[in-house]
Amino acid sequence: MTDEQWDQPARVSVEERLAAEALIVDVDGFEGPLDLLLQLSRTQKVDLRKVSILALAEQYLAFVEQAKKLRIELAADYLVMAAWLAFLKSRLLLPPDPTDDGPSGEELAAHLAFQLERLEAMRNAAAQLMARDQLGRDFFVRGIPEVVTRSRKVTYSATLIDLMQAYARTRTKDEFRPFVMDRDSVLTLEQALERMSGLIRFAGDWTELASYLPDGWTLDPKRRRSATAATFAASLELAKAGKIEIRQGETFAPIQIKRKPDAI
Amino acid sequence: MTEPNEATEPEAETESLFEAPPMGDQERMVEAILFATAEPITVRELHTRLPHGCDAPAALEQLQKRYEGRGVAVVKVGEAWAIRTAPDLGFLMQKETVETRKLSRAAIETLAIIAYHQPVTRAEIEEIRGVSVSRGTLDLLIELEWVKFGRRRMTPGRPVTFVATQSFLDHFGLESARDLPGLSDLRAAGLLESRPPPGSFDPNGSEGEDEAAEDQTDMFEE
Amino acid sequence: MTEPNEATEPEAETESLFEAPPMGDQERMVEAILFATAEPITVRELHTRLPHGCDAPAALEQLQKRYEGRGVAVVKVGEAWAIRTAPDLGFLMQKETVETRKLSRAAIETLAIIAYHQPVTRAEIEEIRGVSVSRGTLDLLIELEWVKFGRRRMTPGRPVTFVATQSFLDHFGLESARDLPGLSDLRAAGLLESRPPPGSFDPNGSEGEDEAAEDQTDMFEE
Repeated sequence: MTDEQWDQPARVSVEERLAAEALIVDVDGFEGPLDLLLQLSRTQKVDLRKVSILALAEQYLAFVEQAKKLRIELAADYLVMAAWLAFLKSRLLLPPDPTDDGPSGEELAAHLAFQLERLEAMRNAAAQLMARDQLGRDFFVRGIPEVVTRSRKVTYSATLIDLMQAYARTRTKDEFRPFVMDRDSVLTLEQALERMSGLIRFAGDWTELASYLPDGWTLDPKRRRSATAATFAASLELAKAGKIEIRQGETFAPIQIKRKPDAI
Repeated sequence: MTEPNEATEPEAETESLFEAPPMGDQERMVEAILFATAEPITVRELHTRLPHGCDAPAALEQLQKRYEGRGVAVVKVGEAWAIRTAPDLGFLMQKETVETRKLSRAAIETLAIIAYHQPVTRAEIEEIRGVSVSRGTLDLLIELEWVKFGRRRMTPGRPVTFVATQSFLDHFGLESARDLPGLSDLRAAGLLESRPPPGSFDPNGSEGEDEAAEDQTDMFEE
Repeated sequence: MTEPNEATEPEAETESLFEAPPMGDQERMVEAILFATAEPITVRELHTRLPHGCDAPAALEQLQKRYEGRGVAVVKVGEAWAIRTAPDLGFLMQKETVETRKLSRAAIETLAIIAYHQPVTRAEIEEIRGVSVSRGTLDLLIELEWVKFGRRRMTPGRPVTFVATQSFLDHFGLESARDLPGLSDLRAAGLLESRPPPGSFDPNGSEGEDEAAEDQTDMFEE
C-alpha cells in the first residue's frame, strides 16, 4: 500500500483503522469479490454450510463502506457485488412478495453459499494436488533415455500398367507437342495489313479487295477464308486511318477499295 | 538369459498363429522399453514394438509386481505406462530436481478446477472462481502441457472446453483422473455439479446439463 | 553434505555415529540414482549422494546381481555405473516403418525403356526419353534390383548396357521379357494413340526382332 494510507488523519479510531488496514492491506490479494466473501465468511467461524449469508452480506457491505471512507478505489466487480448483496439483503429481510415469480431471497442466498463452498472445495483440492509428490521434485524420469532409432524403409511400387503407360509415353513423345493454334492456314491481320500497306500505293483506281489476297491463299477454301477475313479487316483498318476508301455496290457484291489521293 | 520360471502362462501363446515369446521374455522386453524412455508409453505402442503375439498388459502387470518396494516403480499414467523413481527417494536427487516455475494462485486454482470439472469451459472456470481467467493463466497451463483443449461444448457458441492431460497425471503421479484426491467426496457433496444461479438464464440449458453430467461420466469410463 | 571419502572404506561405518541404512535400502537408493541420473555415475559420486555410511560398491554388486537376466543390466562404463538395455534386446530400440512410394515418372520411364530395349546403353535411354537420365534414377532401379548391368557394347567407348532382372519379372508378374506387351498391344489398349514415328524401332515388331530375341536370351542365361 502507498504511504498515503498510512498518513490518514485520525478520522477513524485506531482500532477501526487497524481492522480496516487488515483488510485493505490484503485487498490486492483478493481474487475478486467471491474470494473476499469467502475470506469474510471465515470470520463467522462456522462450517461454510451454516454460514449466515445475511451476516456475510452485511460484512461485505461494511467492508465496501470502509474502503470508500478510506478513499480506496475498488474495482467495478466489487461494487457490482455490493449492489447485488444489498439487493439480496433486502430480499432476505422483507417478507416475500407473492406476485414476484423471481427467485426468492433464500434461493439466491443458497446459491451464494454453494458458490462459496465450491470455491473453498476447489482451493482445498488445489492445495492437496500441489502437496502430492511431483515429477521432477519427488520422483524422477529416466535420466539416460535411449534413443529409439526410427529407420524408414521405403519400398517402391509400380504395376505393369504403370510400366506400359510409361513406355507408351516415351514412344508418343515425338508426336506430342503442346497445344497451339495451328497457324498454317491462318493469315493474321498483321500479315494482311503489312501486305496491303505495300500494295495500296500502286493501286490508283477502284480494285476488288479479292485481288489483294496473297498468292497461294486463293485455292484452299480454309486458307482463302482466313485470308479474306484478314484482308477485309486490314482494309477497314486502312480506311479508318484515312488511307483508303471502300465501297460495295450492293449486298454480297464484290468489295472494292481505292487509295485516297492525298494518302501516301 | 531368460528366466524359465517366468513362462508360467502359456495359454495365450498356444492359440496364436505366431509363436509369441515366453511371458518371461515379454516381461524383459517391456522392461527394456520402459527403461529406455522418459515418456510414458501406451500399451498400443508397446504392441507395435514387441514381437507379434505379445500380451503387453499381462507383462506390465508382472513387471509392476516385480518392482514393488524397489527403488523405481512401474506406474500407470492414464492409458500409458512408465518407470519412475520411488517418491520416498526424492531426497537423493537434488541434482535431477527441475526448478519449476512457481505457479500463481490463479494458475493452481484454475488447474484444479479443470482437473476436477473436466471438460470445463472458460465461462465455467470463471463462474467457479468468481473472477475472469486471464489468457496468460490458461496459456501457461497449456504450455506446461498439463491442460489441453477438449471437445467443444454442444451449446450456443460452441465454447471450447479444457481437459487435463497425460502429462498432468504423470506430473502429479496420478494413475487416472479418477484418482484425484478427494474426488468422490466432492462429487458426493454435489460440488462438481454445474448448478446455474437461480432464476438466471442458464446458458447450458437442460441439454447442456445432461451433457455435462455425461462428460463427467466419460472421464471415469476412460 | 557428508564427506565422501570417509564412506569409501567399509570399516568406517561401524565407527560412524550415523547408522547407515540397511543394505536393502541402500540398494534401492542406488537403483533410483542409477535410473534417474543423466550420466553414468562413479562410486565416489554415489557416496556423496547416499546417506552417510553407505557402501555403494556392495549395493552396486547386489543390484547388478538382481538385474541379471533382466531386460536391463547394471553395467560399468569406464569408472562409472549405469543401467543399460540388455544387449540382446537392442532390436527393441529400433522402430522400422515401411513406406511405399510410387516410382517417379523418370524412373518408371527409364525402367520401361530398359525392359523393352535391353540391353540398352544410357545414351540410348536418353535418346529415347529425349532427356538425360540422372545417375540417381539408374541407381535406384539397380538398388531395387529391377535393373542390372549387362555386357558392354562392342562399340567405341565400350559403353555399359542395362538389362532387366529376374526380380523385375517377378515384380511385374512376367514369365519372361517377351511377355511384355508389344506396341501393338499398347495401341490396342489405347495407351498409344498414333503410329510410332516412321523408322522408329519397335522391339516387338518384326524389325529388330532377331536382335532383341538374342539379347533377351542373354538375360536368362545368367
